[in-house]
Amino acid sequence: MSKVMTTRDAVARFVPDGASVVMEGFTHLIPFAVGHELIRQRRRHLTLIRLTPDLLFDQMIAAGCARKLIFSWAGNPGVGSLYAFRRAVEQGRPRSLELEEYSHFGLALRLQAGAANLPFLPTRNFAGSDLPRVNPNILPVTCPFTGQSLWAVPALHPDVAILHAQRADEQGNTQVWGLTGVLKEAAFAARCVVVTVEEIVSSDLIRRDPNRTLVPGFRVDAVVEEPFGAHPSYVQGYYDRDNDFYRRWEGISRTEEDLQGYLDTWVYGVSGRREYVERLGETAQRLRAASVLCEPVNYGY
Amino acid sequence: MSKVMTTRDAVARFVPDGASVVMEGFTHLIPFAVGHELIRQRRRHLTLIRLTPDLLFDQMIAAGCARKLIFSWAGNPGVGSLYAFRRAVEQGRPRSLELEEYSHFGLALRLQAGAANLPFLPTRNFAGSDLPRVNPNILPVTCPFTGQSLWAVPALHPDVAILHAQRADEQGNTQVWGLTGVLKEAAFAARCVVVTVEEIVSSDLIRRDPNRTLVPGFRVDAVVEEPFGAHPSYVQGYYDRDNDFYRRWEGISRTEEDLQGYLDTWVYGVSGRREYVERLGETAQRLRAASVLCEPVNYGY
Amino acid sequence: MGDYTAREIMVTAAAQMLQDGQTVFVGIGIPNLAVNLARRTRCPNLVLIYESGAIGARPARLPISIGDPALVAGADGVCSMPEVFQYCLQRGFIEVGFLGGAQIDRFGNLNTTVIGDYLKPKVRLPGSGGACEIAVLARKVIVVIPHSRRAFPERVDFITSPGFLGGGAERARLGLPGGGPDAVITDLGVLRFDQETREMVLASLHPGVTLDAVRAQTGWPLRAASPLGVTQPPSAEELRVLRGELAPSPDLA
Amino acid sequence: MGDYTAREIMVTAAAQMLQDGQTVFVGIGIPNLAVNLARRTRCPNLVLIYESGAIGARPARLPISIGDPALVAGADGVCSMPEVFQYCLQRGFIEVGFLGGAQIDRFGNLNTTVIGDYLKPKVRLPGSGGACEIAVLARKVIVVIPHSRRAFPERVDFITSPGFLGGGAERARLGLPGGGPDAVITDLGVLRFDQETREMVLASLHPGVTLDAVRAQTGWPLRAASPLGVTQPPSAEELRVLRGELAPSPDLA
Repeated sequence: MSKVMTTRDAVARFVPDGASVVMEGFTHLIPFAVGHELIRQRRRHLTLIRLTPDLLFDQMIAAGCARKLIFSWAGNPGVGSLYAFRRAVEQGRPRSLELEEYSHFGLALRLQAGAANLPFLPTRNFAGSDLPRVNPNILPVTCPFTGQSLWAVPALHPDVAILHAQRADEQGNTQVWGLTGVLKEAAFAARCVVVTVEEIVSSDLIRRDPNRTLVPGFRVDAVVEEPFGAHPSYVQGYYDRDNDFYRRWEGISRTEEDLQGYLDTWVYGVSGRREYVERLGETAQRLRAASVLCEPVNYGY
Repeated sequence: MSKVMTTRDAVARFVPDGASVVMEGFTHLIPFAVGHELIRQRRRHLTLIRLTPDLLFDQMIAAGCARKLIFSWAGNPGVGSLYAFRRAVEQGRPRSLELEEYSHFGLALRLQAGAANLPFLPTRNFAGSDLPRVNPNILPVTCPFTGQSLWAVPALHPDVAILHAQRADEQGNTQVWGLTGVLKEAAFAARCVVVTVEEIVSSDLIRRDPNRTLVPGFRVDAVVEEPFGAHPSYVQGYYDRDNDFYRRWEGISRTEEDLQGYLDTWVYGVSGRREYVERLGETAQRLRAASVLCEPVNYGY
Repeated sequence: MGDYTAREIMVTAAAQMLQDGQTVFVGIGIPNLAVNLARRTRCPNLVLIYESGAIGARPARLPISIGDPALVAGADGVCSMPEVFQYCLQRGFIEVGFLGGAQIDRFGNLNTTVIGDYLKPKVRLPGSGGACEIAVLARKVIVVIPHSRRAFPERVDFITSPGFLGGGAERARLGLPGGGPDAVITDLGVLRFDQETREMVLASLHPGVTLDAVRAQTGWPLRAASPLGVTQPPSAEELRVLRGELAPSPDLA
Repeated sequence: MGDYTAREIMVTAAAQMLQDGQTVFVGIGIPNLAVNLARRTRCPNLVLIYESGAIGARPARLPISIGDPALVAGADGVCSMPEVFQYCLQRGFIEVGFLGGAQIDRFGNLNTTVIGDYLKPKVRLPGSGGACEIAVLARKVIVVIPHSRRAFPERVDFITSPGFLGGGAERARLGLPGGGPDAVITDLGVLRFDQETREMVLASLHPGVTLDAVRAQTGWPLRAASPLGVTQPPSAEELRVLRGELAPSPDLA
């Protein structure tokens, strides 16, 4: 039961216009390859879900893919603004963007509630913040034991979760190390799951270290081998974050024209991730990870 | 800031009479070395907490350590009964035992609520079961979004969590592979944490594979190197479960005399785990794990 | 009966209820044998999930407990128990859950808690373990339990794991997410549940067993389907696997 | 000022508020520098926790983001984000959390969401990220923010991260678990909070800065402690580390 397919086919099959799509990875493992394919296939009216919209959603917003954004921090970390996001919110360009806003904890909890199939989860967060005032999805709940008032958020069940990972086997058993963010919660909360990986590996390799499996195969609908699929984000053990590109985005995204020029060259102007990586040329070489191996552990008994 | 000490000192310092003590490990990693030390130090009036009381609590109940048991499945898996537990419940011998009973999910959720410092957590479980009828700690809660009625359990904050693991460094950064059960939840729910390990290793070894760390050092109060500290339970990669002993327990525990004889020889009759392992002799050799190593992964960037 | 034991036909009858590719929550004892038999014969892509957290287990030896190290080595993955219960079971991903028990009643409610009064029990049983949540949350449940009048009372002393409760629509009315018991496999036959009343109905007799023999071991006037089937006996292949690879290991003999 | 920049004294003033062995929740920018400076000087046993899930991080290079791979390599451990927020922060294990913001008001409430009206913002800021939960749940909070009239209004446009709200006992009355803001470090001085009214009070001036200069950049009549202290300037050792190991890496120049 191989689930292997191309990014193009996975997007065509699992992400229709109007879908709600969670694309996770906290700084690490951001699924840019799939984001660019969504732009190329001119997907429209998407509800985009990410804790940190990042350059990925800035590009998708500029390309007109998004109707609504569910998020908790919209900036270019350590650099500045996401200008396409700001143009959409402040000026309605290229179109207006509906916002549904949480803190990281709040949005992570919505995904956790979704993964657990609970209609809500409680938190001690939010008291005193204006966030519940502007978001009707943050409501009070009373503890049945203590009578204490807490806040609650509802489950989130995106139509699709799109994740990038280090490796998976053909059945979709997906292994991740380094930061895991809310990847597991996103995968279990969603109705279907598309995983792109740096390498498709043998099931034997996966099964020799089952504790590294973050998402089991029964939860995965499509697996795509897409090396460098997270660039300009990073993959621990494979390549570093392209911090230089993140810094240059501040300039690129400032005007609609420059951003469009970027999309023309790097998204519409390539057929897929392989051509994108070729165009990156020696930048890709420069970002290659050093080898810092851990020690193997024994699973014998 | 080394936290290394002996089992004797850790028990003397962190487990007073009357304490509530969670000793976790689901089949895997059951902390028998500390359990035996608690018996030797004649701890009394403990509230013992485990999903599966297992032979460990059967011995502690027989030795008179327990006032109350919080649990979800009290049997000898695949073999039969825990007779000391049954004598206490059915005949009040050697003393009566207060029971507070959940399902695995319910008790795991109490520990998760404790770890998250929430007064309660909701679940779709329990509807139609008689468990809420006999346990006032399972109460209905209403979802503030859907109006749906669910069940809830309150947080559990044991005074001490006692865990066994494969390895830790001197600061208590504790790594586990194989089954992890509710070890993490128990560690974060408790007020203090005692960890025994097969090996105290260098911090460097730990830090070369940070994703294997289940409990970070800041959560740990005492670290003890106690090889074979989980026997007759098992440690993945170190030694197999002593299934033969589990089967023999059916006979040993059937009468108070035989059980007392066991305690005299194997608990009161040894000064600590080292002597216990010596007495095990070639059984310990027979249980040694085969070498089935995983592949190392790269943490470079 | 033929050239097999009552235990063996319970195992094969349970194994035959599985379909390849299903996600199955496995308990110890006969369910464990049944699922591992099915995986080695008709259903190589069965996903075995144990409440201990082993996901996609492929035990190289027959596990004596659901926390056996052989369930981890070679598995697809490992989850914490809160994740297994919430992300797998409560999320609705478990297609089949197996249960056993000391008592089952005519509406499929199971007791593994006490015989007698809860506060003054005649016999204290192990309790729920993961049974209550499997009964409430799995998409469907298969029960494996030897037939006896003591095990099949009109009403169980304690509902550890709800079946159809008082019958009819009561389970649905209480909003239990899972579908409830689908079949009960005993050493005498296979029972199903009436779609309306949710009462247990004998669906098939094991070869050589009579309806009267089953009724004599059942604590209420048991209905029987008509026509009443005969359970398919273990195949030679099934017996070969059961007595070979799945035989208890020497240290468990 | 002496032989250091305004940014450098902000970093060292923040670093000096930490005690060895504390568990600290770290953000990007100046807090990141301050914590890594403290770890390399007075506080080798500081436990650095990043909302990204890195626990006990020892970054070999200055991380540009809180999800940098250098935070994982060599760390004590890695958690998922739900675990960081629930098991670390909500559980009360974070002793010090750092926050910044676009605006802070006289009771230490912070805004990182919008300038102007929420639905028709003049400037759309990034939003909360982890700030709201740090403000609510950390045992104490240290704020680092450059001083300007725009950044220090009488009232913030939006309370992303609650400080003492309307002042007095309001924070305690609402049941916020964390202790709230303990200090505010700006490029002009260090401010603390009155234990009764919870109003921000100037505690020390950076060397060479006047009280009038601070008041001119503050949007309400700012009270000053008496005697008014002088912030300890960066030491030679601190400057050496800041300009050496903690200088931005070449690709960030």
